[in-house]
Amino acid sequence: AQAESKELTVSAAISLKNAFEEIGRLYQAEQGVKVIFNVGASGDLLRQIAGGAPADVFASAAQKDMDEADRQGLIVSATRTDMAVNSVVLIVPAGAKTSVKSFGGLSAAAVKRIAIGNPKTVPAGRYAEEVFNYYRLLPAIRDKLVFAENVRQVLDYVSRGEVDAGVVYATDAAARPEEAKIAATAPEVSHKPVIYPIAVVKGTKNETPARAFIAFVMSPEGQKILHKYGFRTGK
Amino acid sequence: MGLQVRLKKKLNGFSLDSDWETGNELTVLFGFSGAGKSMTLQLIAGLLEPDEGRVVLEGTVYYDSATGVDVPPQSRPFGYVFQDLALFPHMTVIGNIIYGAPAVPKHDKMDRARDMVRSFKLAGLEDRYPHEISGGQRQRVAFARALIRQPRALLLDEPFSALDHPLRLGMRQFLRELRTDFNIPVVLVTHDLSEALMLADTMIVYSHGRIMQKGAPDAVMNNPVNDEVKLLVGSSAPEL
Amino acid sequence: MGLQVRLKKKLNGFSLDSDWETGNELTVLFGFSGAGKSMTLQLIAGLLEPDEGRVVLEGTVYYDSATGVDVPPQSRPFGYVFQDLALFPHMTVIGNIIYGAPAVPKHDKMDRARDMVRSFKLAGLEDRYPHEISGGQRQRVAFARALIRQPRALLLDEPFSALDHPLRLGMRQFLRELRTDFNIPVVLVTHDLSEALMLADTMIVYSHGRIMQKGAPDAVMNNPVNDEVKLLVGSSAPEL
Amino acid sequence: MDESVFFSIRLSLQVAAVATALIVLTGLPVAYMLARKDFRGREVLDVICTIPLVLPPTVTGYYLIILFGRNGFIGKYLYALTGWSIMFTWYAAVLASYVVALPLLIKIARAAMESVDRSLVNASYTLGHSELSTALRVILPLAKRGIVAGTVLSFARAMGEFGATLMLAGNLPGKTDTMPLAIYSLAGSGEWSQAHGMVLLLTLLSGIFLYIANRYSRRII
Amino acid sequence: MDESVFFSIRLSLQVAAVATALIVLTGLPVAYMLARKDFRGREVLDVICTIPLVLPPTVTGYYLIILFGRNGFIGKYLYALTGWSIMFTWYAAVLASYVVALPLLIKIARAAMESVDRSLVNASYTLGHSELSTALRVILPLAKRGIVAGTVLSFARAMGEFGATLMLAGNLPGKTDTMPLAIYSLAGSGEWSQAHGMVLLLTLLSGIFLYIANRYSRRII
Ligand SMILES: Nc1ncnc2c1ncn2[C@@H]1O[C@H](COP(=O)(O)OP(=O)(O)OP(=O)(O)O)[C@@H](O)[C@H]1O
Ligand SMILES: Nc1ncnc2c1ncn2[C@@H]1O[C@H](COP(=O)(O)OP(=O)(O)OP(=O)(O)O)[C@@H](O)[C@H]1O
Ligand SMILES: [Mg+2]
Ligand SMILES: [Mg+2]
Repeated sequence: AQAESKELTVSAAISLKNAFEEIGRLYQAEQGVKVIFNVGASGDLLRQIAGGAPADVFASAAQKDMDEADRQGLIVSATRTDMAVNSVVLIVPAGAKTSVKSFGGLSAAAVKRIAIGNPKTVPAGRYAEEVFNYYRLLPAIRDKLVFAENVRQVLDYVSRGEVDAGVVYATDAAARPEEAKIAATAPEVSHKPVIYPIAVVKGTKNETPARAFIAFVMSPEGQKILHKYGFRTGK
Repeated sequence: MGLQVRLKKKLNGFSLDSDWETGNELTVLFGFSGAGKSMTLQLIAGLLEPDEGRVVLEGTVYYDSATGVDVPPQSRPFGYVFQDLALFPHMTVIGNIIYGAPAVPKHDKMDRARDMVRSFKLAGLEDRYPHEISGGQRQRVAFARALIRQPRALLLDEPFSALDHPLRLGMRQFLRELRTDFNIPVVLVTHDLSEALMLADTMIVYSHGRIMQKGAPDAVMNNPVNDEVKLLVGSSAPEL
Repeated sequence: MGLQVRLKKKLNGFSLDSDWETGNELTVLFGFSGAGKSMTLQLIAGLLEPDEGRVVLEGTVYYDSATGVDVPPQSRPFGYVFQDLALFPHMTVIGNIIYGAPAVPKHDKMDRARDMVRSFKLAGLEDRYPHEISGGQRQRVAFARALIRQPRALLLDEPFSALDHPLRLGMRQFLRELRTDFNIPVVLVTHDLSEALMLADTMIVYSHGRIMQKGAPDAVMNNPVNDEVKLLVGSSAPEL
Repeated sequence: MDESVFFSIRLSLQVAAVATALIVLTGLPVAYMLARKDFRGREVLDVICTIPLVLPPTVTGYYLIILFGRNGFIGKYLYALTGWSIMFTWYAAVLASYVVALPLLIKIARAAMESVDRSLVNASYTLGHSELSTALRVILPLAKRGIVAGTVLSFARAMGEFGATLMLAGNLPGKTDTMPLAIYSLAGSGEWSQAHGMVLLLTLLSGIFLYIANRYSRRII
Repeated sequence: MDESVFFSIRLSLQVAAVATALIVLTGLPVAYMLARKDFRGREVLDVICTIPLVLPPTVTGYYLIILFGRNGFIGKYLYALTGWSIMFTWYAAVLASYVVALPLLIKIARAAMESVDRSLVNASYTLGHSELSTALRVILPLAKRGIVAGTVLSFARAMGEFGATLMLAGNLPGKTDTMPLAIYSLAGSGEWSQAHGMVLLLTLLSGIFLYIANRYSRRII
């Protein structure tokens, strides 16, 4: 860890924060390059990069934003890799009286409010909609839906008992087990896979360490950490 | 009955100590600039709290440091014309005058205000704002505003200083009539000796916060108690 | 040379039309309340723009509607004592006085200010704020503030109205000395006839925005041109 | 114009207007107290009134949920008594805007009221006017420029309130999606041309409102 | 205390202080113009100055990127000339706070300056003081309460600025993560107890600052 005082800036979806920070520490120890994480909503990160933000790596929570980055020529297409998969889960408040046990249970009259991400802006919201469609629930529950501006807000609503249920990622649910419990996990067929892509930002001066970072994330070591935080990895 | 005043107040090196009473007559406070005349009026009106003393009007105690009575200024029935007028800049002439009569019934207000406008020769200026009238006109508005609610005593701090001679004579006449009509105590601060001589029943001469002399105006004129008073009242005729 | 003034101004129903000149002497503007005296001074100082006219001091044109000259008030060398004083409430007595001398070199300022404090009998009040001094004291501060920069002409709007008699005499004396020392035009507005008689070289009588009469004070006194002027100057002796 | 856009406009104006009215009604007495009463803890109260300005609105929103949510400290009693919760209603948007914009009015009105000439207040008292009458007819009108500025800023802030509203009122299309929420949705989903349009609309609308407020307040002084 | 928390505190104070200083320096002249000059488009300028208050900060942030980003309308020339871009630097946080908090000072200072007694300004002129000298020594001090209130509000707003900062400055630990951003990161990753601690800290710190500002400004009037 000498000579190179280089810093690598990784713009990452906020749901990756904890896992990436651990990966970053290891990477730094091994490669001697300091990693700084710029966490936020994937869409905002994309807009920053489009505006010329000096990010080296972009890790998105959805293919859509990465596709858009690709389309605008903001990333080095060849470096784009799918690094992790998340699951979509239904959560309910830990001490909930209404016993929702499955997605189907959402149509029960006792369930008054269901929080999901805003499908327009939040990928998790789009997945939730797909799951509802899969179960043909949407017409029955449309009036119960509350749109949150990010997954974390859904989690807040559920853990404070302001809504009766919510749809989030498995990794989010894992962050607050005392307050929100998982009632059901959506089957893989019910929605498009929740894939987290990663790529090197075009024009970066740190392309070599950037590629190395991606490689490190994809290495067994990196994948193990992602797995530890609730992501599914491998094929 | 009248007005009894006993006041002590120390402020920033200046100390006021005065004690006098007056019936339903006109008392002129006369004295050097900075002698404590305006402060006396402020203490009577309740805008400044005395360190010690007593203010009684018509048997009603408005302030008494001994018993702890301290009626707030808004409940003291004095009509007060301030030396610096303090007209409300956001109200017209007529607005200022009407504002002086909060307790007067609505339908009376306008009549009285019109009377005031006539008495104080303010006709035509009703809808002007204070900054749109002359200094003497402003002074008359302040007087009218203080008078309209028919106060039970008048405190006048140099109310005629900015008036021309004929107007001043008219106002003095008006004040004399007022006194006979209303029969209330009037306290008038003035630096004009001829005014004092013409109007005062009693003249109280202030110097450095103390009362030097008190008496009928010609008594004071003819027998000043000391050189200070002599200096103050000594030269009433125009000198060249 | 002196001061030449020709001014026309219509404002809200009031119309001023005056035309006079004066040498390096003292001119008293005398007249009814609301006659246009203060407005004349404001027009001279450039605080109000005339509809038409000309202001010339010592040969320098400060305003001329014909040629479009209009020097802003901050560049006109008048010392102006306002009828309502306009002391700066956030400055002390000495601060107000010093503020009047922006162009005076630093080391001179303090000396001059101390002179002013002495001349105007304000010793001991230097660090008070305007609301902490008496009406007459405020008036003297305003005068001192206008004088400290040694203006090339003085505009005084009833500068002695709140002073006691001895002080007023002293101030008149001071003003006379000032005039001989500085040799500048002084325009004094007053309602006090004895003051006018004592001080004026020329007396200009205003009524309703017009000049009624102009001349030496005793000439005006003894030969008033009409009843109005007679009324105004008619009763100089104290009457009872 | 799209009906949902129209709804957002109406809702935004309604929320901002109601919040501003409440702010003026409750903020002026507080500002008056701060300006003219000498009580223990006055400056502390002032600081507390200013704090919502410092917190990121989302955080404010979170705390509002803790207070007023169905299971919140206050909200739970309300819910137990009435079966009603403010969450996800347009009242919540009003509450959020209120809390976030109130400091503006209070601080500005206080400063303006403190600048009113003491001698005019005294004059009013000696004319027999009560403290209330003096406050309403002398202090308030003379502090008007400040109060108008404070009201305008509060209204603008309420119009633009976003973070706390989002938390408390949710984003229920056709129920609680004020213009800022709608703009955020559009921008966040990359529908930039519509987002720009909406921003332009919000800007214009607020601009017109502010312009009228400026003009009007100038005339009545 | 955690070193990164310490960094956030220092950065927040630094950003808010610099932004507030710039706001006062540039805002006062604008407020003065608005208050005392009669020019075409005066009220329009006033409205424009208020607009950033109406927009959701994130949207303001988008627009700032469009203007000042490396590929932005202004930013691209800057980048071409100097090879430097403001994005992801702490200067960007200053810029964001500046834009978002500036309206507060301008509006409040304008109202305060307009309330200054015309006759005192005239008095200053007749004493030979230039317009600048009069502005600095008469108008400014007499409008002080309003200016202080505006400055305090701007500082508070700058301390709490989040949305626009996030867009323009990013959220880089040890570089641009002001306290509000740090709170966002903590809350976003579920570290609530730390987030609450940070909020408490931000509240306390701002409270102390505001308290001192209140006290101090009261004393020097
Ligand atoms: N707030 C204050 N703090 C300190 N001293 C004050 C204060 N108010 C007045 N004084 C002083 O008290 C004295 C009396 O003031 P007051 O206004 O009563 O005088 P006055 O007799 O009315 O004089 P004038 O005829 O000049 O109006 C003055 O010397 C003045 O300097
Ligand atoms: N801004 C204004 N708008 C309309 N009328 C005004 C304005 N200012 C003054 N006036 C009127 O002009 C006339 C002259 O006013 P000015 O102040 O010059 O009188 P003055 O001679 O100084 O009187 P005084 O002796 O009472 O001070 C008055 O009748 C007044 O009502
Ligand atoms: Mg006095
Ligand atoms: Mg006058």
